[in-house]
Order: sequence, then C-alpha cells, then structure tokens
Amino acid sequence: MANEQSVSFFEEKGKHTGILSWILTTDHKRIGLLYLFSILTLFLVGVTFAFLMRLELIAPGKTIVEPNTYNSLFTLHGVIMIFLFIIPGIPAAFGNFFLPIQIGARDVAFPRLNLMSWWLYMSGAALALYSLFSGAAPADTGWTFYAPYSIRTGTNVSLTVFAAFVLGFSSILTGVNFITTIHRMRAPGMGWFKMPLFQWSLYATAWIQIIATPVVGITLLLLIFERTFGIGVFDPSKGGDPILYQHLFWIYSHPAVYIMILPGMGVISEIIPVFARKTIFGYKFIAYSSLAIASVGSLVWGHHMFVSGQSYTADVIFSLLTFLVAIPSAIKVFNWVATLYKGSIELTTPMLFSLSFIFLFAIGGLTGLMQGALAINVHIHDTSFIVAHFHYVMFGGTGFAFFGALHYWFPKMFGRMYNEKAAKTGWALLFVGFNTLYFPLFVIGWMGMPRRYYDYLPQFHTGHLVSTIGSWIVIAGILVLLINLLRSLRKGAKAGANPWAAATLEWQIASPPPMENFHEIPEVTKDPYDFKGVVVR
Amino acid sequence: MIIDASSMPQTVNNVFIVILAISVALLALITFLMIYFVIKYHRKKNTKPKDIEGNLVLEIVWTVIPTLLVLGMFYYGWIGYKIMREVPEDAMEIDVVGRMWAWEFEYENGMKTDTLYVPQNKAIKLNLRSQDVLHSFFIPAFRVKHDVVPGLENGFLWFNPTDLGSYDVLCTEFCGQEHAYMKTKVVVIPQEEYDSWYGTPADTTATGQAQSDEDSAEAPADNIPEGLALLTNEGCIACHTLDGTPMVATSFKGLFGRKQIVISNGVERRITIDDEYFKKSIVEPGADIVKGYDNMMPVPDEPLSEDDMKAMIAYIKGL
Amino acid sequence: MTVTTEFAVEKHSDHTGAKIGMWLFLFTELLLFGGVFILYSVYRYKYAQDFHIAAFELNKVMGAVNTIILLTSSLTMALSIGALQRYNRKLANIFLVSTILLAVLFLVNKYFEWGAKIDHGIYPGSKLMESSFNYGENLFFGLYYSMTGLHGVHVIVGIVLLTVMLYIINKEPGSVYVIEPKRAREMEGSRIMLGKNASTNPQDIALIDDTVRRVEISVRHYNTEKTFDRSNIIKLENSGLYWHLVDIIWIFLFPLFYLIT
Amino acid sequence: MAHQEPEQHIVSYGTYVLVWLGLLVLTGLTVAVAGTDLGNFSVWMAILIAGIKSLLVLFIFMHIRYESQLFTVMILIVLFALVIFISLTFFDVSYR
Ligand code: HEA
Ligand code: HEA
Ligand code: HEC
Ligand code: CUA
Ligand SMILES: [Cu+2]
Repeated sequence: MANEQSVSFFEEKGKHTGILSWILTTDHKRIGLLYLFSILTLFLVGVTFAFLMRLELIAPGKTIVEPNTYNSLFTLHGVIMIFLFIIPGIPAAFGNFFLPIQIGARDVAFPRLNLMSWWLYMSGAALALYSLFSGAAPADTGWTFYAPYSIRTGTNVSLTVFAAFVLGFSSILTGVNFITTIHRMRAPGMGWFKMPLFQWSLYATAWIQIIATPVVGITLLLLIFERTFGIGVFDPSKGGDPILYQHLFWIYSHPAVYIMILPGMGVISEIIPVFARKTIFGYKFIAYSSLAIASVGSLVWGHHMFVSGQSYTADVIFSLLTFLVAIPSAIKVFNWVATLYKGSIELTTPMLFSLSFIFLFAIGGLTGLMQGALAINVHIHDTSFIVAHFHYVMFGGTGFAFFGALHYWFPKMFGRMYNEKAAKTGWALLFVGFNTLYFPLFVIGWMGMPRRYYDYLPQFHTGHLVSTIGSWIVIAGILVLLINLLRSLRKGAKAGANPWAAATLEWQIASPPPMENFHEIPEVTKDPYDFKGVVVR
Repeated sequence: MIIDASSMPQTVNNVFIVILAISVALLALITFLMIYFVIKYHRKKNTKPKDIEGNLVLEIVWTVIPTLLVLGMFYYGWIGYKIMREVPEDAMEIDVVGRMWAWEFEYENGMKTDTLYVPQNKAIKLNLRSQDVLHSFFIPAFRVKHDVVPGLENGFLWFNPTDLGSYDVLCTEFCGQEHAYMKTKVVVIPQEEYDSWYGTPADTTATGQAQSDEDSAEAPADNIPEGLALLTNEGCIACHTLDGTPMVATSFKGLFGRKQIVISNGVERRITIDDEYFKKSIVEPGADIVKGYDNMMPVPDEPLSEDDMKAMIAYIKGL
Repeated sequence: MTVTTEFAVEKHSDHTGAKIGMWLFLFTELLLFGGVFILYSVYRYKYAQDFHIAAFELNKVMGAVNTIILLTSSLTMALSIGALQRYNRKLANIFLVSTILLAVLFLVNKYFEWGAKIDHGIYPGSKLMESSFNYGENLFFGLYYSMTGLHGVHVIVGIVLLTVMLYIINKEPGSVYVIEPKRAREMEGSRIMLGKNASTNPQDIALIDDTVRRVEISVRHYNTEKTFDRSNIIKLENSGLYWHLVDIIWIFLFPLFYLIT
Repeated sequence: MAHQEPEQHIVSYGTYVLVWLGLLVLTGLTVAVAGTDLGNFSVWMAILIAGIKSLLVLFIFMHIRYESQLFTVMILIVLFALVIFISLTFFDVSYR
C-alpha cells in the first residue's frame, strides 16, 4: 500500500511555490500544519498574559500592573485560550491532518472551505490582537462578556466580540467539513465501527460546533448591536434581561467545553491502545459515550447560573442534568483504565501525557461535580475554585491531550523523531508545575477567594504565592517541550512509516505522507486497534 | 482555615465533605489501578498482551454505580440548597444596593450604612438590588452568595449568623475597574447591643465589634460634614476622589469653575462647571459625558433632594 | 531520456456530499435565527400586552405583500432548478432572473417600510422611543429591527449568490488543464495523443520537445442531455436551498411581528 | 469513494405551482385568523400555520421528500435542539 519512494506533501510542487504554497493550499495536511503553528503561536501569546497575571498576583496590592491592565489581561487570556487555542486546537490541527487519512480518504469533502476556515481563523486572531491596541483600551469584561457591563464599558469590547464571532464562523466551517467527510468519504470497508475512536470524537464535536456555535454568534452580534444602536435586548435600563444574555451565552459556551474535551478524549483513545498493545476495551461504549456527552452536554448550560437569579426550578433541573453528563465521561475513564489491564505497556512520552490526562481530567471532572451540587456551588461560584476546575479540565485535560497528540503524531507529520529524554523531562516539569500552579487555587477558592480579582485579602497570600511559583515550573516545562520539538524538526533522526507499530491507517503510509495520502484508496478489513502482525517500520 | 459563622456552613460543609470523600476515593482507585497496571504489565515484564474486547457486565456495573452516586450527590446538594432558598417567616429584612464599587445597606427603619450590621442568631433576609451592572454579594464565612442584578426585583439571600465578629463581604461578579475593591464587612453583634444601636442610629460607635474593625465606616456621625457624608453614602467617592487625582471619573477637587469638554448627544462642546451642570450630572448622568471618560455613572436609586445637592456642592466647593 | 509523468484529473463530484454540506450550513443559519427567536419568545411572554400594542405600528399590508413576494420568489427558484434539471437553460435563466428581481423588490419594500418607521422617529435610541415607549414596546422594536435587519442581510447575500449562479450556469461548461513549464520539461520526449483512436494516425500525435513551454489541454462539454455539466445543477439546487431557508424564516417573522395585534 | 449518484427526482412544474398556491392560501388564512380574536390561542394558530407553510417549502421546494432519510433525521435533531433550548430557558423565565 505504502510507496516509500513517493514524494512527501512537503516536497510536492503544486500550483504555487514558497509561502503561497502554504497559505493558498487546499491540502488538508498543509492546512492542518498551518493551524498547528498558528495555534501554538497564539497559545504563547495567551500564556504570556497568564504569566503576567500570575506575577501580579504574587503578592497583595499592586505588583506590576494597574487594575485596568489586569482586567484586560484576564479577558484577553480567556478569549485567546478559549477561542484561539483550545476550541480549534485538536480538531483544526490534528483533526484536519488525520481525519481524512484515518478513514482512508485523500482530502476532506470541501478543501476550499477548509482553507477559508483557516483564513477566517487568522482574521479572527488578527482582530483579537488588533483590539488590544486600538480603541480606548483593550476589552475588560472577562471572556464571558456579561451584559450590562459589556454594554456600558468604554473599552474595545465590540472589536473583541467581533473577533470571537469570526472565529465562530471558522469553527462552523470545520464542523461542516468534518461531518460531510465522515459521512461520505470513508474508504471501502471502513464501516462506522471500524473507524478509529478519534473519528467518533471529532464527529460528535462537529455536531456541537454546528448546533451551538450559531447561538453564540447571534448573541455576540446582538451585543454589538446593543453597543452601537442600543436595541435594548440585554440592557435592563431599556427593559432587557441580563440573565437572558447569560442563557444565550452558555447555550453555546457549555457545549463548547465539550468541543474542547471530546477531541482530547479521542486522542487518548488512540494513544492508550497503541502503547498497551491491545485493543481498546469497550469500543462501542467509548464511541457512543462521545455522542452521549455531545447531546446531554447541550442541556446543562444553566449550571453556570445557579446564583445568577434564574429561577429555583431551573437551578434544580440544570443541576440534575449536570450530574447526568458526568456518566458518559466516567464510562470513558473506566474503559481506558481497563484497556491497560493485561497489556504490554510502554511508557513513551505520548503515553505519559495520556495517563496524566486521565489523572488530571479526573480531578477536574470530579471538582466539576462539586460545582454542580447546588449547595456547594453557591459558595464556590466565581471563586478561584472554578478557575482551578477549568484549568484542570482544559489545560490538564485538553492541553495535555494536545501535547500528547503532538508527540504521538510528530513523527508522522514531520518524518522525524524527537529526543525522548528531553520530552520526558518536559512532561515531568509540566506535570509537577501544573499541580503546583492550580491545586492551591482550589484551596483558596474554597476559602472564598473570588476570581477576576486584581488584589486580594492577606489570608490568600500563601496560596497565590505557591501558585505563581508553579507557573514558573510550567514555563520551564513548556519551553523544554517546544524547544525539543523545534530542534527535532531539523536534527531529529528520520522516522519510519510506523515507529509505534500502530494499526490505524495513517501509520500505513509514508512519514511524512505523500500529497494524495494513498496512491490507491485502501480496502479496510481490520479493526483500528488490531495489532496482530503490525510491526515497527 | 475557613471560617464558619452562620447556620449555612454546617450544611454546605457536609455536602462538600461527602462529595469530596467519594471523589477522593474514586480518584485514588483510578490512580492506583493505572499505576498498578503500568508496573505489573510493563513491556519489560509482559511482552504478550492479551486482547480483551470488552465486558458487558463490567460496562453495566460502571454505568449504574456512577449513576447512583451522582444521583445521590445531586439530591444531597439540592437539599442543602433548598434551605438556602427558603427564608424563615420571621426573618429581618435589609435592603442591599450594589453599585460600582460600593455596597449600601438600608434597614427597615430607613437607616443607611455601608457596613452591614446584623444581630446574632436571627434570620436575616437581604433583598438585593443593583443600580448599574451585575454584582454578586458574597459572604464566605456564611457560605452565601447571590448575584445582584439590575432590573431584577426579587433577588435575595438569607442567613442566620451564629458567631459574633466581623466578616468579609466581597463582590464576586466582575463589575469593572475596582471590582476587587468592592468589599465591606458584615458585623454580627449581640441582639441587645443591636437593639440599642438600631433604636438610636447616632449611637453606632457604642458597639464594641464595630469599633474594633478598622474598615467599618459608620452611619453618619455628627463630626462629619453633611456634604461628605452624603457623597460617601451615595457612593460617589467610589469613583470621584476628593484629592484631585482622577480615577474612574474626574476628581471633585476643584470641580467648580473648571472648564471641561463634554460630549452631549455625540457632539463635543465646551462648558464651565457650575451648580446647574452639577445637578444635571446627577439627575441625568448620560446627558453630558466628560470627554475621555465612560458613560458609567449610575442614577441614584432615589432622586437626591435639592437640599442634599446643595450640601454636596457646598462641601465640594470647600475642598 | 524518458520521463513519464502521470497526471490525474479528479473532479470532486459527490452531489450528495455537497448537499449534506449545504444542509449543515443551513442548520447553523436556522440556529442563528433560533437564538433571536428565544429572545423573542421570552420577551413576548413577559410583555405580551406591549407587543400587542407595538405591533399596530407595523404596516400589515406591506408585510403581507412582502410575504407574497418572497413566496413567489421561492416558486420561481424551484422552477428554475426544475428547468435546469430538464436541461432547459433558457427557462432556468428566466426563472432565476425573476427570483433575483423579486428579491430586489422585497428589499425595496423593506427600505420604504423601515424608512417610514424611522421618519416616525421609531428606531433604537430615538427620542420618541426613550421618552414615550415602555419596556415592552422598546424591546419589540429592538427585536423587530434586529431580526428583519438580519433577514434583510440574508436576502442581500441571497441576491449575490443567485447572481453568481446566473453567471455560472451560463458559462460554457468545460475546463482547461495547464501543465506548467517545469512539468512540461519533465515530459520532454513523451507524446501526447489527441483523440481517442489516435495511436495509428501520426498527425494526431504530438511530440513534446524542448521547444514546448507549456501544454494546455482544454476539455469542452456540450449541453446535450448526456454531457450537461451536472455539477451546475447541484450548485443551483444548493443556492435554491439557501433561498428557501430565507423564505422559511420570513414565514415565521411575518406573523410574529405583523399579525400579533 | 465513488458514490452512486442517486437518481435525480424531477418534480413537475405543476406541483410547484400548486404548492405555491397553497402557500398563498395559507398566508391569507393566517392574516384572516389574526383579525379574529382568539385570545392566547391566536399565537399558536399563527405558529401552526407558519409551521405548515414551512413544511410545504421543506418537503417540496427543498426536496426533502425525495432525499434520503438522513436529511430528515438531521433536520429533526436540529429542531429538537432548538425546542430544548427554548423550553429549558422557559424553566427559568416562567418560574422566576
Ligand atoms: C474542557 C473544558 C471543561 C470540561 C470537560 C468540563 C467538565 C465539567 N464541568 Fe466545567 N467548566 C469549564 C470547562 C470544563 N468543564 C469552564 C471553562 C468553566 C468556567 C467558565 C467561566 O465561568 O469562565 C466551567 C465551569 C463549570 C461550572 C460552573 C461553576 C460556576 O461558575 O459556578 C460547573 C457547575 O456545575 C461545571 C461542571 C462541570 C461538570 C460536571 C463537568 C463534567 O463533564 C465532568 C465529567 C468528568 C468526570 C466526572 C471525571 C471523570 C470520571 C471519573 C473519575 C469516574 C468517576 C465519576 C463518577 C462517579 C461520576 N463546570
Ligand atoms: C486552554 C485554556 C487555558 C490555558 C491553557 C490557561 C493557562 C494558564 N492560565 Fe488561564 N484561564 C483560562 C484559560 C486557560 N488558561 C480562561 C478561559 C480563564 C478565564 C478568563 C476570565 O475570567 O474571563 C482563565 C483565567 C486565569 C486566571 C484567573 C484570573 C482571575 O480570575 O483573576 C489565572 C490566574 O492565575 C490564569 C492563569 C493561567 C496560567 C498561569 C496558565 C499557564 O498554564 C500558562 C503556563 C505557561 C506560562 C506561564 C508561560 C509559558 C511561556 C512561554 C513558553 C513563552 C515565554 C514567555 C515568558 C517567559 C513571559 N488563568
Ligand atoms: C460608577 C462610578 C460613579 C459613581 C458611583 C458616581 N459617578 Fe459621577 N461620574 C462618573 C463618571 C465615569 C463620570 C464622567 C462621565 C460622565 O460625565 O458621565 C462622572 C461625572 C460626574 C460629574 C461631572 C464631572 C465633570 O468633571 O464634568 C459630576 C458632577 C458627578 N459625576 C457627580 C457625582 C455624584 C454627586 C455622585 C454620587 C451621587 C456620583 N457622581 C457617583 C462615575 C461615577
Ligand atoms: Cu461589584 Cu464586582
Ligand atoms: Cu459548563
């Protein structure tokens, strides 16, 4: 099947040359890499804001910036991390690259839309960054843009919101592409239950992108109308209802957290069987639980609003639904752990990231349950307990999955191996630093430290201090990981077609893959995690 | 580490501890299994993996048990919450007004303070109102919190303070520049002391607790000029300083006679600040916006009387 | 030297796939409006009486006429697709142009309607609305302007789309494949056969030598029933789907705003 | 990869015109109904008629009647989501 002599997609000459051959490409692999590098760049921007925030919080009172600057920092940190890093993260970078290959297709269904989606992403990114420097001051509302403050403030909210709107559009196009591709372009023999689980997670994600994103789109648009024309729908001084804004916002933004985590879960479902060298435990349960998370996850948004003034009835219903959505996640976790049983486990870097994913996601998820419990939520809502929760699920969950995916697929994407030792050092620093950074936030959150606070009471000092020190360890870890990978791009040893002896289709073709992926569309007969006879190549 | 000072913490702590215990147990189980499997089935020791496709019984077990667990958690959380939303009949009501970036408390007898005074062991119901944007009223030591929503009339929370002392009140909904400083204290005093204070507002300094607390500004005392007291109570000085440094808004020092560029209905014009302009700024803050500032000044919840405004003007002119 | 270069021409022509993609996109449109419908239903529920009164300000006749215009345009759209499916391009053109004209007419009407309202001083932020309108009426018009405005934008997009389609279905079907100089050099020494059974006839065989800079192959389809460029039909169908969705949204907007007096 | 293109279903011009006439009649009906006072019921009447009209457009003009089931299922999923969004929101609004 594989033709080792074939020209890789890096070398293939197309219509354009040089930089144009990248930014005008319709090849899903190139678009995937475009996304990967853009996303990593913006991640570094978001992370720099985080670093400054942590520095400010190292001690009570003013440390480095003014309150206004701090408020803009966490707003832009949130906007960048959510809309520019974590939502597109795994689907747009790794999904674009591997979705067609894993189902035996040559490209996605609509390659040109795919390119357009990247351009929209870049425009959104440019607008978000531009909003930092134009207008009166950068937006200072938090990434949630709650009305009516977001209507009243004179900062550059409209532009930032518009950036988020454009990014939503980009996300929708990716979703349209993925669903159509999975429906129409599976290779012969690639039945629904022969698909790798990563595909299932992307499929479920794409549906959320399609159903939920437009709702936030219109909400943000109305917010802009509100600011420019004063239509009044969210403005209490004109009869509007600010709580309704929150409903509309969370109708999208809660499902969005599953847009973030599902692809991460998909990645974990790929990595664990490969390094345990046995088939995944409970394939169908993992596959269906992705759909269950996507559908039940659309019904729980009200758990962000327990103390917002929504009705008591709604509180109770949303709390109940919130607890139900934990069950499919639990099913996944148990199946992953069961996959390890009687395996032949090798602790490579991707595997370390996957196992730590399970640990950190479990902490994040279980604290999510605490927040879902009404009595507890009242106390910890909008405290740093929440901040810790969502960093555990987003960074500890999706972030670790992202880095796991990066190390797992790096040889395939670039045809080079990286230094395993350096990668493991980076992982260890990240893991230790991560817990030092965020665990204290649970503690001070429970003690009553509110979030989005520029300054705090003395009793919270120790927690913040430890946390800030943690952020430095995290920096070290991230730098080690990224520098190692960057070095390996040029200096790494050549990687074979299948360095991990994995069974899914992407490992059956050359590394890096040829332009058209498959010279001949393969006929699929084996299960995705059937390792019999698969060897390192 | 965390203070418990009302009837609520008991309930909340219980729910918390139960869910925490279950969570820690599950986390420990999962982590233990992962580590155990990784060691036991490491490639070095176990080169021959055994393919297991799945096991229906196990799947059912680990679907049903978590379902029961989470339903239990939900129920427990709900029961605790129910208490928080059902106010006892005999609760004493106090109105809370939130505005950028100060709290104001209005008692049934018409008295106003910027520190909340409550009697010990008595159910207190706070009615929450906002003059401008969202705020959230949070007393960590009492485990209560509720958003203060403009336009929503029936926002409330209640508690029954059990321990004497003064506790932090914080704003937990982002509300702008000084959000982190929108805090005050709730002071719990014995019923008898409270009665005497409540009966004779001027006598506030008599309460021991209140005195010991450095932050607590009292109800207007005699030695404070009336104008200043008004500016403090209306919350003006949350945004306008008295010392000439502009903060969120222009400073009151040297206000009168200052030449200013304002934007009225989108048109810039130059004005000189006089008494008329001052009054208009309060009644209709959005009419003339000082250039370089945002239109975020709230309208007072009850219109200020002519006399009050005069007193303010007199005080500001004297700065 | 003999270098063989293959080139594969693959035209993506999965019509069902294209349709799925279009529908998915329509779903996002539906939910976009769905978001405002949520707002509408809540405020309508809260301020039923005010909405009732405010709706008197709207011109029912104007609304009904616009409804009829849009419904008719939907008909001509469907007919245009039907004609193209029968390979009758002329008829398809006539119906497509009528659709576009009706859409423009709709906008003209809308322009006068909005204009009249604005002349009366009814628009967000106006003196009249701030002084004498209560919350419910304010919200009614806030929603009215947002929703009909958004719908109007969709009509404009529809006009652009249909105009582009008009160009596409009238373009001579066919395509040109160009082999760039570099590739052409690689092909030096090979021969290109022109025509199906050309191998025997030397006139039909062209040798690519070093004087050849560029090879251009153009393929032309003729509009007979068999060779009609089917992908145009699916494109027109998809544009039609968009247009019908715009119509459906109006079908709901009309009674919800104009007829609740 | 190579999919069998399903046979195109060609609808007769007459059907389209009939549907259009139906739509016009329904428009007239909804205007007429709005004139009479049905109280609370008139909203539901308006929505019902609008619903029927959209079904006509959906099934005939937009060819859903002739497409594979997949499309119907997808449309139902989306409509269901919308209904859920609205009804859960009303659990807040109407019990406040
Ligand atoms: C990747 C993103 C992500 C994910 C996956 C989750 C997952 C969950 N989240 Fe989280 N959440 C956020 C991102 C995420 N969240 C963000 C960003 C916010 C804050 C937004 C803001 O205000 O700015 C937030 C806020 C937030 C709140 C609101 C808090 C508040 O503001 O008051 C709540 C409340 O219920 C909540 C609950 C949950 C629950 C129950 C889950 C569940 O899905 C978790 C399920 C997982 C598990 C349960 C763990 C694994 C399972 C086991 C270990 C087996 C054992 C399990 C059982 C017995 C059930 N989250
Ligand atoms: C994917 C999502 C994501 C990720 C990965 C992160 C990563 C981090 N975040 Fe996160 N954060 C959010 C999403 C995320 N965040 C969101 C959505 C909010 C809510 C915003 C709101 O309230 O509206 C938030 C809010 C938030 C707060 C709360 C602000 C407040 O309420 O007052 C804090 C405070 O500590 C914080 C800190 C951090 C830190 C220290 C990191 C670290 O993990 C980052 C680690 C890395 C580094 C620290 C630097 C590495 C740097 C380099 C490699 C480049 C070299 C640069 C320098 C040396 C300067 N974040
Ligand atoms: C939330 C912050 C805030 C509060 C509280 C507030 N103001 Fe203001 N005020 C502003 C801002 C911002 C401006 C400038 C923009 C404008 O003109 O509306 C302003 C402008 C003014 C002006 C015009 C000043 C000038 O330089 O032209 C006066 C007078 C004034 N305020 C008086 C008051 C009084 C009296 C109170 C208390 C009843 C008060 N303000 C409370 C924010 C506030
Ligand atoms: Cu008020 Cu934050
Ligand atoms: Cu959520």
